[in-house]
Amino acid sequence: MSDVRIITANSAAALAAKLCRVQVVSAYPITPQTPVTEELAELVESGELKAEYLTVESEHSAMASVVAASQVGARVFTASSANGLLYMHEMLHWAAGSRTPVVMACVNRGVGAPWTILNDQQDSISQRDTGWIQLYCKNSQEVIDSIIQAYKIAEQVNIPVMVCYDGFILSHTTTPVEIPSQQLVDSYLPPRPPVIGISEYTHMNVNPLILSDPRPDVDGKMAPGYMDIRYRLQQDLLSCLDVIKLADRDFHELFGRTCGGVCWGYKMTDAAHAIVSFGSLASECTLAADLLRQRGLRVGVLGVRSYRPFPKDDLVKALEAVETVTIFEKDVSYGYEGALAMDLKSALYESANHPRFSSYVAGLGGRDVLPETLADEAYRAITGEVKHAWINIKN
Amino acid sequence: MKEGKVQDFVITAVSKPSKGEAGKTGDWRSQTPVIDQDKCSQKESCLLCWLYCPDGVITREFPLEIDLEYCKGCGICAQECPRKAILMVDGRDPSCQ
Amino acid sequence: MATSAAKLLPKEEFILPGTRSCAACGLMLTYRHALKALNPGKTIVAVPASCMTVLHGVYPITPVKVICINNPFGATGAAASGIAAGLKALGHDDYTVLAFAGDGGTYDIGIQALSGALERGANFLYICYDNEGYMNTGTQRSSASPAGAITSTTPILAKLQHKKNMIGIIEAHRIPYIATASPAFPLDLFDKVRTAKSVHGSRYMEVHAPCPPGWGFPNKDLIKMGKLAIDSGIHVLYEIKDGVFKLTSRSLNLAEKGRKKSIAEYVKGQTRFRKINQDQIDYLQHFVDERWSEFVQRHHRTD
Amino acid sequence: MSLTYEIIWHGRGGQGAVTAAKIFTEAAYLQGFKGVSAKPTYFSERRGAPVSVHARISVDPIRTFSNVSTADLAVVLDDNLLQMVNVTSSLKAGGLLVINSSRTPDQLGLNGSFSVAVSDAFRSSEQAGLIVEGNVLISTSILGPIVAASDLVDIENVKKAIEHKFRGKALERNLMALELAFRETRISNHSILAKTASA
Repeated sequence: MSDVRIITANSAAALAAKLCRVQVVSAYPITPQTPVTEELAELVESGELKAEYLTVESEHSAMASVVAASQVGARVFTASSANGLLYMHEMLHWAAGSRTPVVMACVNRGVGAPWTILNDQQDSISQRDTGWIQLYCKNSQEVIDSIIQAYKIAEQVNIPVMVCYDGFILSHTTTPVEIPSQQLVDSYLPPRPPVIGISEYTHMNVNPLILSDPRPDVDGKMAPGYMDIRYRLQQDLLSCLDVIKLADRDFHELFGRTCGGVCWGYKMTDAAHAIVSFGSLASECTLAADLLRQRGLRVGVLGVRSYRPFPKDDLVKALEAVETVTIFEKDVSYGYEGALAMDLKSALYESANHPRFSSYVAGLGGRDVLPETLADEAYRAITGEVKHAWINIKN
Repeated sequence: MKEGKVQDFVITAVSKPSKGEAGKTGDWRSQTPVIDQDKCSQKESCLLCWLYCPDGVITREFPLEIDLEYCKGCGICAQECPRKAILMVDGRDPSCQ
Repeated sequence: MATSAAKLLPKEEFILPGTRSCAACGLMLTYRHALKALNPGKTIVAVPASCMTVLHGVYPITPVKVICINNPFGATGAAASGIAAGLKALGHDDYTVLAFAGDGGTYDIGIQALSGALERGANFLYICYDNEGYMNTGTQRSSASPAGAITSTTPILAKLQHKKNMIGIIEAHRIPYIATASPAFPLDLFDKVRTAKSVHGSRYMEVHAPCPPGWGFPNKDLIKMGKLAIDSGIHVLYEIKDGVFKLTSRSLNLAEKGRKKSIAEYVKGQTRFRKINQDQIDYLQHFVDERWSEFVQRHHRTD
Repeated sequence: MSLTYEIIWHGRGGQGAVTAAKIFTEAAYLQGFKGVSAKPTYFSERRGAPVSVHARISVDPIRTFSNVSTADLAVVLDDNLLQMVNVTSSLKAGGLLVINSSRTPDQLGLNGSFSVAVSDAFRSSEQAGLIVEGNVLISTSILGPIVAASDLVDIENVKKAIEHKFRGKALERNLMALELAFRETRISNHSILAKTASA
């Protein structure tokens, strides 16, 4: 009954959208996301997927159109990368502020200038404060599974979800991916719940100008101000960590696979040293951990799947017994350090355990990262030589 | 979209219609239109004041009435009336006349 | 104008009194009659950040009895096409999607999204209310501002360039219906919106919407100014249905038997033209005359 | 990682290296390897420019997506590439080099502790009628010498993988091209020679 296909992550993403029976697809091509748009177009034109497909003229319009289609009740999908994602930036805020359950694949790519088409995670990390849920995939199986889960999550909490996976490294690499049956996906993901919309209210003004303070509505009841609505978004984002876990648990029950909920561990049970990372780099780190265990160090890997909302408590708990933490990430907050490193350090501030902390920026613009290199660098970090560095720099 | 529970929309801002959104905009007036019903054509063939009022505060039934609670006093009706049946008088209150 | 037809317009008002719009707002008069021509119970409006946002009121109350979806400034065309796609996907085929944006949101920041949507043949009616500047932010120059106009970003020299030929750009998309209108001629406006509503595919209308504070003329003169724009030929009323060009209403009368009024007369009553000199008036007059004769020729060509 | 077999494919844009690698990867999965991957490393798809694919075959699921630095098997889709790319420098000692060439292994002048398998995939495809718009397609014939010179994947599984990708006449031709190139393979085992030389 299991249908395993040897496909790329991009194919997995397109198939996931199809299995979720999306009703409106709108996308603009950009390397390395392009095959997603092509494969979905083929599915729509062949009639395999019954959906409206908008071949828009820009990413800004791609996001604007899926947000609008979502507002009238459709299940929508789009995908982008790098500068395309940045071109959406305004609309990403709008999507989250509108509380539309948009699901987007972000095929991670470095950001120009200078131009690179190759992978790092600067693009999605630059969008972390837009109010989106961000899930990072460590392999192509997680891409298909996470997109299916993303609709489940998004439509429960009315918050858009960005499913991030590494450009070329996953997007163009063929690996075995188990494709769930339509029947199983249907039983996991019911049709999108109805929204207040055209049949319930004939007249309404969505996302109007709003005051700072509450104002009485038509019936004299107080309606919230801007800050209150934004607070609600923050509260819902924080509490949806449980929704993400539950979506993965339900998925596991039905499909027999798990993405780890909000984070996952590899050989963490007895680990004295943790490597923390996300995306495919975290998968790479598991091999580095194996190498370090051969050297006699009890090393485990903690993979962050949900970066926003940030699973602070889960991460702190997973790290409560370790002596050192070493971060590897493919992004940097210019003028400081990696985004994950900053977030994790701030999370550990309130922890009873304060492990020694090292952070590395790796693999920007597609620079290859070998497990051996990660192991060597982690070894240096564990033995106390490094606090923060960029690896594989060739001056 | 036909059945099922309607979601709680306080998560995002959605307005519902009502008059007086900006309050009693009649307060904005510095001049007030007064209709001389004798001069008014009282014919359906005219209704230019109704047609041209941006705020739509003039009735379409004769004798015409202006909703002074909301009339912003722009004076278009008086300007466009072919019979000069509408007079703009100073102040917010027609009794100033 | 057939004033007797006023009674033919729906009596119901879809904009409830007490709005936030300026007194004597050309946009509001336009919107008031456009909504009458549509069926607001079966219409979804897409609006960018603009005077329309203000007109639609501050949360949680709106004075407008229609479904309105607000959008970022440059997104109107894309959002409207997204609404149309969503409605189609859900099987709601009895709705009209109306995009309603100003000249800034159409000529400038919104042109890409609009052009993309028109090229795709998105099923919506796009109405650009052209008040010839960024009025919502306080009268800055837009590419729709006329030559010779003082704006807050052309404060000393006045605008040196002519208005962009937006309709020319729209026409290049070969959409089935294009029309111009003016709130000073509400019945013509109403008829055109009605016609546009009945057409499937992308439809575009441009309404010349006088703005008393932005242009600098007394509130009471709104209609007068709107008419003067038509009579001087700086704005021309026409429609292009399936490529066939026709002058309409007052512009048609003007072409048949009237004499255009001078641009000097048009600019006289507006303080935005307070610094215009004779050379600039001639420059503008030449532009208007040339355009007008093109329109008249075109009208007769397709007669 | 010790159970992972690493492969680098060298070709030119448009020549079929990516397709060949994908088909072989699928065949390996059918063979029972749980972990298979093929990662094209071309920078942007331009016809004629050298491209490579980094592939892995493993009994366990693949966890690394990094480049293959030294391969167990290097496949060269065009012997002209031997002048442009230092193919042997990224080959493990005792590795296998598979080349599409009309020459014999000895004529190619390659020295090192590796085996060389050569087949004229170009001619095999031509004979099988795999010509589209004047281009001879070798993405399946190149798999012939790989199967012949290594014991990684049975030819039956390669055929099955090809059957997943092609139908009708195209399938027949691709299977024939594979068969022809498989039979034509000439193998020269340099590893023993090299070891003796270095000893």
